[in-house]
Amino acid sequence: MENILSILVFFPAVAGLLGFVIDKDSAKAYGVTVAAIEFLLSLWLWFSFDTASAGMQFVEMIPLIPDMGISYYVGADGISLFIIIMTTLMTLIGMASMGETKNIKNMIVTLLFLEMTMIGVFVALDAIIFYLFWELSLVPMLYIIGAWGGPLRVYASIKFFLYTFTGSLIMLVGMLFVAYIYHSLTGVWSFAITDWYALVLPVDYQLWLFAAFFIGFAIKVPMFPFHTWIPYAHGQAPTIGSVILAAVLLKMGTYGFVRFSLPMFPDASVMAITPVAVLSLIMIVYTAMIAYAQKDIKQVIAYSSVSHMGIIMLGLFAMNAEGLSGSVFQMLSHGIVSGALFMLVGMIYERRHTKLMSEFGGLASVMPKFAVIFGVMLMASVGLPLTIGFVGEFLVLLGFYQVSPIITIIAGTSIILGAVYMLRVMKFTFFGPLNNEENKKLKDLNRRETWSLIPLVAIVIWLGVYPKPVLEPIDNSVKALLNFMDEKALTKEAKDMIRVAKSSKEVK
Amino acid sequence: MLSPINVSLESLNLITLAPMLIAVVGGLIILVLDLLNNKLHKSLYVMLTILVLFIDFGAVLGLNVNERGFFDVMLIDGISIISQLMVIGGSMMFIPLALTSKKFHEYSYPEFFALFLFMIAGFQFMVASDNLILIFVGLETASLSLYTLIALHNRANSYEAAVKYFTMGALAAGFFTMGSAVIYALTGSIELYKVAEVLATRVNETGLMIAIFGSSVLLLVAFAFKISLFPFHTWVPDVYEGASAPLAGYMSVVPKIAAFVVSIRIFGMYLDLGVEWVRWTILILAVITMTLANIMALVQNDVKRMLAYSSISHAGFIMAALALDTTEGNTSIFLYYALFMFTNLGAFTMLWISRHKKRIFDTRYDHPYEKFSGLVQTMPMAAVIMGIFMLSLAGVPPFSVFWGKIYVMQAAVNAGYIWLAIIMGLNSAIAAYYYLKLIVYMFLKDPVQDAETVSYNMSRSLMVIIGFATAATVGAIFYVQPLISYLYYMISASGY
Amino acid sequence: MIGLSHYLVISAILFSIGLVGVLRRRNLLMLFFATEVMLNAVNIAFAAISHYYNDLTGQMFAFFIIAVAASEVAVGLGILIVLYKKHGSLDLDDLASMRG
Amino acid sequence: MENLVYVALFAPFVGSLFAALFGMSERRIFVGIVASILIGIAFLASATLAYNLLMTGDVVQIRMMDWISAGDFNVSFGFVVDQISVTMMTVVSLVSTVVHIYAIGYMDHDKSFNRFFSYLSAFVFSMMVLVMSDNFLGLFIGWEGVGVCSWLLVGFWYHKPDQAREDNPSISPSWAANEAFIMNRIADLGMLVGIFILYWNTGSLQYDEVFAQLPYLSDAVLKGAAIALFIGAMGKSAQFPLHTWLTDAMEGPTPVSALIHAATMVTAGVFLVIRANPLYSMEAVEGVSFFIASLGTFVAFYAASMALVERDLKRIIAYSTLSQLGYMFAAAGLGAYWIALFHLAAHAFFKALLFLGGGNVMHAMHDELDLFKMGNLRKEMRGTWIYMTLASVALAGLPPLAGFWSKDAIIETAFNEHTYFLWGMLVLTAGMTAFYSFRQIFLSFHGEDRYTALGFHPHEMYKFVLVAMSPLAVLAVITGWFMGSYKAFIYKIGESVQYEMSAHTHHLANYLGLIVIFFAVTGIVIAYLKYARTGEKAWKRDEEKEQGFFYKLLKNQYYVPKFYEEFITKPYMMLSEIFWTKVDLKIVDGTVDSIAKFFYGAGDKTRSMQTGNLSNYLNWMAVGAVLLLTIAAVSAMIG
Repeated sequence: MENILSILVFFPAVAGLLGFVIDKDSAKAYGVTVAAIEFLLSLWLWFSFDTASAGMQFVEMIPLIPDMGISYYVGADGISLFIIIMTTLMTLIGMASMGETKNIKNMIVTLLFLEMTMIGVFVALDAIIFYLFWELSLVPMLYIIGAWGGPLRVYASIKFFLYTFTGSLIMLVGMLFVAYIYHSLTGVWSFAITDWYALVLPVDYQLWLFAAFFIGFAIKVPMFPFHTWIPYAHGQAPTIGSVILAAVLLKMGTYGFVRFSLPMFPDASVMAITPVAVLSLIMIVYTAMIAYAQKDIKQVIAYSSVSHMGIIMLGLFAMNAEGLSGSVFQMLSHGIVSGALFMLVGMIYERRHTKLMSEFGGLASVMPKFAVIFGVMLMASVGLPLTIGFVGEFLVLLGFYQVSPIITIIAGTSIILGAVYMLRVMKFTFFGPLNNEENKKLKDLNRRETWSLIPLVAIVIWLGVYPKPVLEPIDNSVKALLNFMDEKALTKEAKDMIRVAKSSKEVK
Repeated sequence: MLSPINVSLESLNLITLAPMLIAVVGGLIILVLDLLNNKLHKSLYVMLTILVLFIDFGAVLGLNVNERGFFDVMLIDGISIISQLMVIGGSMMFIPLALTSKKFHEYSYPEFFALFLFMIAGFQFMVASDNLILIFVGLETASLSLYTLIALHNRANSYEAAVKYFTMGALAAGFFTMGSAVIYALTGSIELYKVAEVLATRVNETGLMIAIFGSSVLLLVAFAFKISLFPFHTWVPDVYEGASAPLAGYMSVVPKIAAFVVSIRIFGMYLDLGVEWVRWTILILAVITMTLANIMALVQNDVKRMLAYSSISHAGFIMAALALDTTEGNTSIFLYYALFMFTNLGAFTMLWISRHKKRIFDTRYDHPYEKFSGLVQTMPMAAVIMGIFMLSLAGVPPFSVFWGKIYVMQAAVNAGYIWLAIIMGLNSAIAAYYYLKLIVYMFLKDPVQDAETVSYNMSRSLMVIIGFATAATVGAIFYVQPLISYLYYMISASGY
Repeated sequence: MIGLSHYLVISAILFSIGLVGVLRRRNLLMLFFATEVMLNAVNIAFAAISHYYNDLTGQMFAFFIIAVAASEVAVGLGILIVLYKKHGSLDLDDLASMRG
Repeated sequence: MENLVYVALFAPFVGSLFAALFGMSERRIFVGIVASILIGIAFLASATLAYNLLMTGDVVQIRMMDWISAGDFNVSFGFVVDQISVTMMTVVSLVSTVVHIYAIGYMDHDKSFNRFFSYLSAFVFSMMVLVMSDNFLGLFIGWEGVGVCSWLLVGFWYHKPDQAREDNPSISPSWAANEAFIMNRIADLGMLVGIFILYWNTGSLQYDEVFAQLPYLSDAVLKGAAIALFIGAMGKSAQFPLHTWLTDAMEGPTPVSALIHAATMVTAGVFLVIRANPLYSMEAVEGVSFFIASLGTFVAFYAASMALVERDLKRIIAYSTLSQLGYMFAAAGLGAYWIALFHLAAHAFFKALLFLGGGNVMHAMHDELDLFKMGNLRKEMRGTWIYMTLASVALAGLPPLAGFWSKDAIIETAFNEHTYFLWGMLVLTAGMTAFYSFRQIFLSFHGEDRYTALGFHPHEMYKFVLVAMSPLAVLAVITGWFMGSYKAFIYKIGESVQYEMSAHTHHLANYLGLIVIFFAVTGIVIAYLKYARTGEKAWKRDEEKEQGFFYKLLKNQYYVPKFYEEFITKPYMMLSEIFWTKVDLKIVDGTVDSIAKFFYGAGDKTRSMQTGNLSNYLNWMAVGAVLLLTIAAVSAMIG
């Protein structure tokens, strides 16, 4: 099964196409089964993955448009491997926990297509294929937000689409320019990222290209000040939409930085440390404060997502293996934790058709299971040790401390501010007297809901206690990446800044 | 003494004329058939037309590259071959749209099909020559037929559209002839290759350059009108709206290809001579066109008008590629239109299927957005397909237009016009909004109509067309490579 | 002596007159006449230049223009008649049902 | 031995899981019993380890498994049982056992009985991780773990509504829990920074490796690390200015207060400083250490002053805890780490006893905590009275009880270090301590009966609870007697913990002790005269005095919580609100929307060129031609 990546990409798409003929009542069972198979396939990918190797594995390459240098070129390394697994997992769990009943068949088909695009983004090694899946992922999401969302759904979905679309077009120009340079240097057209890695670009080119890619990725992440689409998207999206959006789609942006910006533009990346760090700080502190002011539980989590993405961004630009590995790990942890939190909010929304904190209070006594799971996720979200949230956040801050202690300390306030807004949610929702008559009749989580959340709880604790199976392959690839960046960097400043791990030198 | 006229048939190379003659003869046959029996069904004419075009297509394919013929007025270079193929191919795809389940006035006339074939012959003449007379004649033949075809749709709006198009076309013809006269005055020739030779020797004369200036502006007006560049685009929305959907779709592709070919010949010549301001004029015009048309499309209430503005914007997009004056740039023109053709074919066919004799939703428009609201619930397949066409137009990969777009942008980047590529990117982003608007109506709103309203005209043949357009749009990634290499080869062979 | 430039000036003036006519006239029929004026102005120019160069191409062009103009009139009038039947007016200002 | 380490560590964890299994079902006594037994096992294991260490002197160090490794960073779950950690282990597990058993009785009527044991055992587990870990990050796990358990337990009665600050200074259990958690997080950030500094400069977080590197580090690094770690310690141990949460945390059930907020968790900060003693005894960080000592002294005095006027039984004990933590920091800051640790242990015993006694009173008085509503309770609750008096004597520092030995040693240290001001403060505070603790005893157990009139019918606690408290009582009495042997025990760890009084101080030791005793006795006597008498001389509430400036200042905790509310909480809320509605929605998002609106509006405007009038169109063509000419002319000129 050398072509497992292609299977992973196209299996859901084919299943989605076939899904059109499935009967409405069986659609959900079909979807869950497909997602489960897909998840097992991704586990198989992990199983057959050589964790000791840092390079690309399961590489497939089929030339599509040789005249333009475009080929179907996929592969996975330690960084993308787990994001893929997280994608399949969150799709499966999101789908299984889904309480939606309206147009269920369309939803399932859309989700399966979405799964294809998401996995496609993470396995693509050709810039155009990457771009292809990247853009295509907007469409199912647009539909999910727009068709099953809240009252402002149309506005939210269009905003989401146009905003990211605009950014990615700028990125596309950047890609074309890189291909042009590659062509003028080698005489060959190629969009293969691995070919591009070999390009040594002058610093000013690097800066411009970095900026072009930055716009595309930053909007997706979303970085301040490009983040305003996300409260709308999350606020209006149905639960499953928010889950996937937060868990996977946002990771595309940060993944893009790892896959493109860092290795291709090492000098520019080093120069960008300060600006990016400042933006990340704003994301961390400013959106944490905004989260605190929210009245809607879901909006709190939406803004908290932005805040956590700030941590991830910071780690990416730490230029050392601790920060980068931590950042990639944090992507996974944020995916699982925020996904779970959105699912939880969705469950309460289904019961009460409101997400306003003022409507709740004292829920812990009528919905103890719910409260416990929410509590676990909350603790993971604020980065409690032995939960998945800590490992990444700690490594990121540890890594960035080497770059700038001051910035790290300000970024570190995230552990305080995060606690501030999350505990506020906890207090107003679960604690206090149970005053509202309507809440007294609320039912605790049913079997379906409980069992879709328990795996996430298990992962949150498992990877908090023993992150090694995941962290090690990530770390290997990250070390290789840093080695590569260090070798490629032109300026002395960059070489000084990029810190190659001692342990990876021995490997070399 | 007058020497006896002695023309060897061989030197005439009549084979270069064969494709046009086939179309003309085909048209005549249809007219004769009607004389013999006027009760024949339109499906016969449609099939006959397709067959004629098929032979025509074959004849073009059989031509050798870089030949001249018929007193050297015919020029069969790579561009002329590929553009003829595209003109014929496009026509073959659009003409079956006559096979609707409901009756439409114009298709009951065999003249419609005859005119259609004459128009194709006109376009073929236009692209297969570098003689300004022949270009003019071809242009007028095609245009006059086109005006009539529009008017044949037989409703108030069609007449209005035809008149508008006609009047403006006449003015443009005036500009074209005047431009040609100036060129003639300057160089004593109307053969473009000779003109180029003469100009090349005198390119440093200021007075001459001023005159070129005048002539190129006059010609640019004429072709900007045909290609629909700002501010000569004003006819487009009205004419598209007045014309039937198939014809509107047709106009968004085929006449423009022909006009582009002539533009490449004329303005490419100037650019080759190093007349930089022609490039800038075209670039500025192109940028204004794509931006303004996009902006105006944002506020449209009718899908067909929106598509009209969108096709203006796409034309602006392509025009910018022309200004690059590189082989890639010229290739991108044809690639773009080839890919654009499939998508537009699909989109306009979808509109055609939903066309009613009466305006049901709006007294003003035939295809208001509301008509399509909630389509996904009543006709999911139709909605998905229309959605794909819209996404393709918006430039979302992997659908066909995306590959054209990326090629144009790559060409711009390669020529050093990164700012242009960025403007193109941003324009695509603006454009995404109005395409999305239709998707929003189809997918995100609740239905206000029944399925029948939107599938009013549905027939088996239209379904085939839609299926074909969808396949071509979705599967573009698989045929882009051969298409590019063929186009690139043909264009570089003809020296552009 | 009347030279080429005189013809050309006349042609230019006629062309301008035609153009102004096209721009200012409100009646479709008059508008068509104006375009004819423009085309004929071009004809004068072609004929004059042709004579100047002692080259027949220009005159040929002029002939073609005449032919095209004739067919243009034919088509134009045809459309005009059906339009008149439908609208009952040839005034341009009445002809604006499609806009925006 | 290794197995014993695991037993000591995981027995509480198992207990917690076991209780959690029944977390949502109704009260089952056996859950409490099982949990208590498991904690007891942990205690036995700890005690065995301690005994073994005492006998053989072999430090047990084990590495359980890898935890985080990325880049060059590598940290695993490793545990060390040395003199310091074994002291803590024993103290923690012992007090926990007692508190667990006590809680079976105390939480008798609570419907969340099982859940309570789950949390409580989880806390013990976290605390064990904290003290046993052999690296800073492992310590941090426990550190945060106890924080969460404290949050859960303070907010245990989460269903209580918020009240105005005037009615209840802690507002509500859930509010207090959040406050505690957030305040601790502020300090944790400092702790994390300390960890970062140590890692990047020493390449490790393992205690022994880090300490081995210390001599090679620059002064700035050492200072930075010392300060950052101490900030962490300040949060857990509730040192000024992060102290307000501790008194508010009294909203939790009393066993929790006894275990977490008196005996164990709050001493974690002191433990950290002691654990990192090689760092704090570096010459470069002398300034920091002195600051620690000064802050400790200040807090000792500051907290004692607030306790003087407090009416709430539990809050008085909380203030006393705060004050005693100040003593510990004073000792640790002055370099007498073992004395600090010894005081920590002694304090744990008598303070837990005091709290549990307080719990008995509370149980008897149906959760009434106002001392002014009690009086002469000793006739109803003799056992409790004896326990609490014992504990108060120990706290007041009268010989021969535990508090005397350890506290006296601290005060002596201050003298020994020639920091006479600190010495003076500490002596004065000792007097205040005696006063307020006996004020509390006298107000509740002596004097006139004030409760009957209010309709209370107190009754003594269950017998088994009183029996369970006895080990604490015994230890509160005898711990001090073993000070010498403990010194010998802990001295083995190395030079940095060793601390000896100078000959001069030694010479004066008896006089110094007498001074302390004098102050303590004076405090008790004043308290007796004022509060304990009956009949005509009985204490009466003096409303007028309560309006005095100092009284109000102390009563309102120097207005510090008010200050936090007015200058931190409210502005933060306001700023957040502004950021959201004004900045994010109006400016940031507004810009995005206005770009979109601009294009849409432009569309509406340009659309008007499409008049539908053919004449206009033709004009446009002419305009276009002119435009082209202009563009061409301009570009020709520029070109």
